[in-house]
Amino acid sequence: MIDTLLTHDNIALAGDLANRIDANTSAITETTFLSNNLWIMVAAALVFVMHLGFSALEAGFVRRKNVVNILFKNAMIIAIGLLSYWLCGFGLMYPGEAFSGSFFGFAGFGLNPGETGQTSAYGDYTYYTDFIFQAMFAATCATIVSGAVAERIKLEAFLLFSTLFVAISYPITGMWKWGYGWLDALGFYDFAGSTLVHSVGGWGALAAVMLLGPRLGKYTSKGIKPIPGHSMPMAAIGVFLLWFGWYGFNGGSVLSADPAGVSLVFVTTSLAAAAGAVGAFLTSFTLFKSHDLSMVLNGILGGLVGITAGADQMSPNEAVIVGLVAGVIIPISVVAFDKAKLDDPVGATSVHLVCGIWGTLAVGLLGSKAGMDQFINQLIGIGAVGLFTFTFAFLLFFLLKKTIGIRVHDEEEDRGLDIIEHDMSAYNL
Amino acid sequence: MIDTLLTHDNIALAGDLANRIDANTSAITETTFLSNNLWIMVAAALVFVMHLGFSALEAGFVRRKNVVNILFKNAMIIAIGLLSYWLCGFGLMYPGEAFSGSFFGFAGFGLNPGETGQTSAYGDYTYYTDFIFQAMFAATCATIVSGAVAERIKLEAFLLFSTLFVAISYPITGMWKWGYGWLDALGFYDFAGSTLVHSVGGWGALAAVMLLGPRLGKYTSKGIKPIPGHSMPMAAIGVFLLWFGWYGFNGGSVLSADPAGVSLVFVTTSLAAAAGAVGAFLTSFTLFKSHDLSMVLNGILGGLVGITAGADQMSPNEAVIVGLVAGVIIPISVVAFDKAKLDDPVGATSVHLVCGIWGTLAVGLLGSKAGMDQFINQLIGIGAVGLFTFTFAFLLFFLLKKTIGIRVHDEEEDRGLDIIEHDMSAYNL
Amino acid sequence: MIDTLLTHDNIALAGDLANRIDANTSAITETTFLSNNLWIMVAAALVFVMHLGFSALEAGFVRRKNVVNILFKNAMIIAIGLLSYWLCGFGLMYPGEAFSGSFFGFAGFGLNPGETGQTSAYGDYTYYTDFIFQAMFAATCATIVSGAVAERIKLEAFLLFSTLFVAISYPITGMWKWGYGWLDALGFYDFAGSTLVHSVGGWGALAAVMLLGPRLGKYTSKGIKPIPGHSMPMAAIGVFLLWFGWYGFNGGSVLSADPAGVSLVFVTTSLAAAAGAVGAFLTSFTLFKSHDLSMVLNGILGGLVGITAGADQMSPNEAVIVGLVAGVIIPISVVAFDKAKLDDPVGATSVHLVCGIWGTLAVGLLGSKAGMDQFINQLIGIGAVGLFTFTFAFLLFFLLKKTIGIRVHDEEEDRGLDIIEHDMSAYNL
Amino acid sequence: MKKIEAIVRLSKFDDIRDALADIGVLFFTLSDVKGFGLQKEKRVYRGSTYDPDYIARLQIDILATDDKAGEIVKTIKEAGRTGKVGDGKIIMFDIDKVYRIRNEEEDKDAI
Amino acid sequence: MKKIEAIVRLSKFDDIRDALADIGVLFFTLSDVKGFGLQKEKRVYRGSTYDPDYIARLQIDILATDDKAGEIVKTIKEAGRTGKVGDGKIIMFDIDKVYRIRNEEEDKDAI
Amino acid sequence: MKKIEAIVRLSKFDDIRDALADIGVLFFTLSDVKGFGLQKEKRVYRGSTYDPDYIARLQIDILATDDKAGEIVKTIKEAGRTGKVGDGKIIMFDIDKVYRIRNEEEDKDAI
Ligand SMILES: Nc1ncnc2c1ncn2[C@@H]1O[C@H](COP(=O)(O)OP(=O)(O)O)[C@@H](O)[C@H]1O
Ligand SMILES: Nc1ncnc2c1ncn2[C@@H]1O[C@H](COP(=O)(O)OP(=O)(O)O)[C@@H](O)[C@H]1O
Ligand SMILES: Nc1ncnc2c1ncn2[C@@H]1O[C@H](COP(=O)(O)OP(=O)(O)O)[C@@H](O)[C@H]1O
Repeated sequence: MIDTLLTHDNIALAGDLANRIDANTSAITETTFLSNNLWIMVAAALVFVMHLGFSALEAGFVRRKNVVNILFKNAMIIAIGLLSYWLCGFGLMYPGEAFSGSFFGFAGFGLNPGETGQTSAYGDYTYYTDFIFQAMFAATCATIVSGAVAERIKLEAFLLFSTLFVAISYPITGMWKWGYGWLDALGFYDFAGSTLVHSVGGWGALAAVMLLGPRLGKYTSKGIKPIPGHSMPMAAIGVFLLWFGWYGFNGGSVLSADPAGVSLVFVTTSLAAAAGAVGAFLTSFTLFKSHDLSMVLNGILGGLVGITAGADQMSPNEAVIVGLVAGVIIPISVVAFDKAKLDDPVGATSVHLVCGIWGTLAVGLLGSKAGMDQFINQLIGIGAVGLFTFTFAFLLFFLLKKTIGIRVHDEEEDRGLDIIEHDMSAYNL
Repeated sequence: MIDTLLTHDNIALAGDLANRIDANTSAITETTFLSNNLWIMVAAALVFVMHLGFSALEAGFVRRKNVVNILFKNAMIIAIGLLSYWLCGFGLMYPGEAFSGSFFGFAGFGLNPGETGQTSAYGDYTYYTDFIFQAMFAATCATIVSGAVAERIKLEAFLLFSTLFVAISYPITGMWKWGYGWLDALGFYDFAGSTLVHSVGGWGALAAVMLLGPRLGKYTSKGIKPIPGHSMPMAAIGVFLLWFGWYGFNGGSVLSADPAGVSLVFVTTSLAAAAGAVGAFLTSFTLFKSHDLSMVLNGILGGLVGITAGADQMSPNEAVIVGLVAGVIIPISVVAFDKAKLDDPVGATSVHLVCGIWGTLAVGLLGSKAGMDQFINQLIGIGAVGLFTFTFAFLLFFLLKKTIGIRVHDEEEDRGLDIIEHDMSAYNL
Repeated sequence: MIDTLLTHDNIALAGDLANRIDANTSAITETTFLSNNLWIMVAAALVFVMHLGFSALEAGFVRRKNVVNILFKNAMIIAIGLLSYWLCGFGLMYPGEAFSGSFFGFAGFGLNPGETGQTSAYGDYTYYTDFIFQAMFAATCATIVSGAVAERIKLEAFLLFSTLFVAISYPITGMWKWGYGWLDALGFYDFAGSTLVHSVGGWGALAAVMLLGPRLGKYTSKGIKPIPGHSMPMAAIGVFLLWFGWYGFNGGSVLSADPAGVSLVFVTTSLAAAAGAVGAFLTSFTLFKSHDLSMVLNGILGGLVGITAGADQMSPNEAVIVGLVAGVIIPISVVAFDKAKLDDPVGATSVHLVCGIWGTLAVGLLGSKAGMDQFINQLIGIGAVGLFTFTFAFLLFFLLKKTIGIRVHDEEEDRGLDIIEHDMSAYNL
Repeated sequence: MKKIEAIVRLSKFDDIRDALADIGVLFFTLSDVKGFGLQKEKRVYRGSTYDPDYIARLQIDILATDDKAGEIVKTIKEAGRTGKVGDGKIIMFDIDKVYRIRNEEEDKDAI
Repeated sequence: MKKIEAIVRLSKFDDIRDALADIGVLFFTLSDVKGFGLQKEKRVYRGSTYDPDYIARLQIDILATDDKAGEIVKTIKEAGRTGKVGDGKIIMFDIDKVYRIRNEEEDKDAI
Repeated sequence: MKKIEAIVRLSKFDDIRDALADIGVLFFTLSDVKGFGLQKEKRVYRGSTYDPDYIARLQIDILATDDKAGEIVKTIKEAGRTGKVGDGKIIMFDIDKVYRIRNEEEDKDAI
């Protein structure tokens, strides 16, 4: 009887222990959730720094008379980017399971975490963390355009374009892959957005540059007349900050703080950037017999853009190759665009479009996903996203050109956008 | 008998299991503690970045001849802030339970983590984490003053003022709320310091500006003669860095890495900043027919200051409203201060004082705490802190004015503080 | 029988519970591992920011005509540093247990995480995290040299030197302590690298400065003619960023996110930096009757370098002393090097070498390790590392001097390295 | 020999340089100056509209032989003209001597 | 016609401009120059005290008719004077021709 | 009285200043100018090689009495010479009046 009692007690005790174990298990889930979520938030803040990086880089690469303008655009882009992503971008890009495999979907306006959005039931991070991390990405694609159209675009036209580009075009193609749309179903791979973010920005930049035409005096009868940026230190600071932010961009794209995953991404990202610098250094020295800082800076960015699609799929050695190739591409691409009289003051098309394409293709050539099938999927993804984005951007810019106009008058361009659009100078006594 | 033995074994086994469960439970506590603490440390580092942000913003908004001076002041402020907070500020602001609900308390000089301060027994973070996070905040209020008094204050007077302001005034009013003093008991709410940090800095700035008088040549018989800052890029970089740092300022003020809490704060902070930019953009364009970068930059800061009091209480939509209103306030307030001939080169009073008040009031109007009672509590808090701080700052500056003097001679002001106080120029060949 | 059954069930149940407890225990290990690893990765990103800090500081402290050159060098250094550390540096510095207590070892080229490198079996962080954190450190020592040799060194010579310095010299002496070599066995203590990183860079800088000679026109028959840096704001921004990055440099060197350990390090690091500012402020004002911003900035760095060796061993009060002394040392040391006609444009030898030595000695004088034995060990470590590094650097530079040459022609120096080596200017219209 | 000093618009500099090159004038000295004149610009800073008083301009200094001077003035006038207020001024005055530092050439030979 | 060149203190520029405006001289050209003269300044950088050799100054160039020139010089002298070493210099010399680029006005009409 | 304007190399300025000091000329005015001349420089930016058209130069303005002027010119020529294209030019012309702003000294006394 005593025994029986004891065993009954045992059962109760075991039940009690089981409850306590369950409590521990869910506490562990919560604490892992807390750490994962923390990393994605920190990563979001790092991606924010990229907007500062872009601002500094672009400001450094334009002339003194257009510096206020580029800063104004970049300050407004991040604001517009966040607000439009809050309004509809997030809903368009992540429409939910119902739209899996499709071309378009919409979860509705604004944010709606629902019952469980802010709990671990939502995933490795909260709904709001998800939103803010994605929102920081969104504005990036417009910032890329901003640099390419610098020094000649009308402010209103640019702001209108950016709003629609970030609010509509970017989330639609983003949904194709990251929102579980058709490209995802197909097997297209783009880890952190060589195509979905950088090439998208690059296509927008290309469309804009084609419709805008070059800056006055860039392509003369006597050949190309380079227009040096007004501050190399500012550009260099911008690139370092972009590199710093990229740890959040790529590292956060693991979508958890998984030690193996994130640390590999840190290594591949770092080595690709470093190799990009070396590739651009050697190539530009070979081609131009000069140690061109602007090329090395673009080479770093090229390496970063290049590794972005496969940062989690490459070994360190492969990352070095991806970066090196990107670095080699940069000087060649910059010169090629110039030959084609496509005037891009900051090299956004070379860095984001060309290296974005290279990086996306690299996933089919190197790393754990390499293979013919993957390569074809990568090509389809690049083509589809490119076609949609270029068409969208081209039509939108064309419409703006025919209506409000996209380019300032020659006289205004000559005087500089700072005085014309902002009635102020970047530098004063 | 065997049974009995078994059951006895069972009991032993159960005890063993229970011990192991307990070990797990406390290990979970430790690991959660580790993660929470990690976030607050990272947040402290981010708040540190704000000092760089302030330095760059203020340096950008003054003339070339006063740049070394403003940088010198800002470098010394963070040093003085940390040291004085170590010496007595922390003890004054967090005097301990014994002083709950009171107006004043003191835990003693220096740091004393005690037996348990560095363990999870202390809370979600260690004593030293607590100190360093709070210490980073403390210096902020003096930095705010630094911008407003730029280009004309005597260095010694300013350093003396800052030391006493950070060491005494700031922790006393801080204690009223965050140190569990009377305002906390009353129900006043100020999440991350719209009032306790930003308005405090703003009141100090106002007192100083009133006693100092405007810069030479600012208010002439022919009207206001604006004195443009010497470098808009530097100001813009400063604002982006402040925004970045604000993720630590507001995000860290959750005082844990709680995923739901911190991610909401990230979203409200981001959206308010973005809305602040848009609000200032639209208002300044409407009022002045110009795209004034300096207003958009101040608008971003206004939005950030505005959301600071209720960043954890607002929904994303409400955060947009708070930010938008702050952005609208900025241009109006800047002009109003100028009309009142209160010369504030960087707009510190508009950004930190006016938007600080707006943000604190907003907690009573919007968000989960909104209500008449709360609104009145907010008014009381704003009034009490304002009265104390303004009086303290005014008297201190008045004393300094009557003794060592607070303003450089006209000739020195004309020549610039860099040569006069530092025998050097900010820019050289 | 029922009882027996029950007890048998109990045993099964207990086994089940034990398994679930074990699962929890290892889940806890994983989540703690995840958080620790996260911190070291974030710390690595912060150390990366130091390279931006160095770039800005050094760019600010040179003349306009050499700004592109210094930026180019710094951009290449981080690239070279990461790549050479990947190629062989990591293998030389952490050769593995087999080489414990020895002077030299090599684990082989490239990275090899092995089976368990990316799991918690490796330690508190993954193999790749280990690599990237260490790799970020490695490039630092070359960056330190970069500032000291600025404005007159040949680009190729510098890049060659840096590659070999980072790939060979730095990891060998690093191995002596951090790779469990003979200095570690001896009891030498250097928490985050006052000696292993900063003094190493400083010795390299000293050797280079001795062989290079001063900049033209610095030491004239009429005395020292200071050559002011071209941009104090850039230098100040650099110092703030270095301070920010130091939270990763020192904080990450705890090698886990241990709350007590890291938070103490944050406090000691912050207070030492602050005290360094105050020490340099007071000393330079006493000596030169001037508020020299460049000294205060160096004072902050001196405080940071000083605390680096014992950041985890000092109490806050002791940290203040360490920083204060470092701050006092700076102006005296800068003047002494100038008297010795060792021309160091950025003060790298004073900041990194002298304060590095001071900080390493301080571990024997203050804090929990203080004592005669420790002091002697510290002296041995300083001497051994200094001897090896200085010899290595001196011989290498000497070899370069006799072969490709290390210094540009006087005319080229006069014209500036930007035009001579890079065919471009830092600032344009 | 004459010295010609022309205060011109920034935006017209390229045209002027090309026009000068066409008449064989490839050597001159340029400086940044601030012109206080009839032309005004609007500036807005922190809500206050103001006039910065001056406009950035370029000063072109050309040394010329007496016979060439007239043509140079004419060229600058034509290439630098927009017809709107603010086109600038040209002055001309006699100088005693011109020396080339590089060698011992003087006056006409040195120009 | 005369050209007047005045090297003045930065700090006196506003006074000079106002004084010139009072006598109807609203048009002139300004440039930043470095003055090497009697006045010295102290600089300290990284522990070494030195003299930067020069002081930043402004050069005001005014074209004037012969009858107006004297008044202009007098005005600048009065408004620019502090009485301390370093107030600067004014020179005046004859010029042959003044042209207005905007139209065909010359000499007196162009000033 | 004469005004001497010398356009010189940046790299030769220190030598010139020292040489001038040796002959007792301590006072002058310096400005940054851009020289368009024979000397060319190579620039590379983003893969395109180009010629920036001008070279940064310094203009030294010295007021001198007639008897001193020749010596000054000679000094600048000697100290400023490298013998390579681009050494620069010196011009000299008569001025009517020199005033010292600080007091009522004029002409020779004011130099
Ligand atoms: N009297 C003067 N003395 C010196 N410079 C003058 C004088 N008048 C005009 N200038 C210069 O010529 C520039 C153009 O003159 P402005 O009056 O604006 O128009 P316009 O050339 O059409 O007459 C001014 O900005 C100024 O630099
Ligand atoms: N001989 C000169 N030639 C050219 N400029 C001169 C000459 N003497 C003086 N100056 C200019 O006048 C400025 C003021 O002269 P300075 O000797 O300092 O005092 P003061 O005007 O009281 O005589 C100098 O900085 C310099 O720019
Ligand atoms: N005709 C001219 N008018 C004005 N400045 C001139 C003239 N010719 C030369 N210069 C100035 O003199 C500088 C040196 O002249 P340059 O032709 O390069 O070589 P060099 O002095 O050897 O003849 C030029 O950069 C320019 O500033």
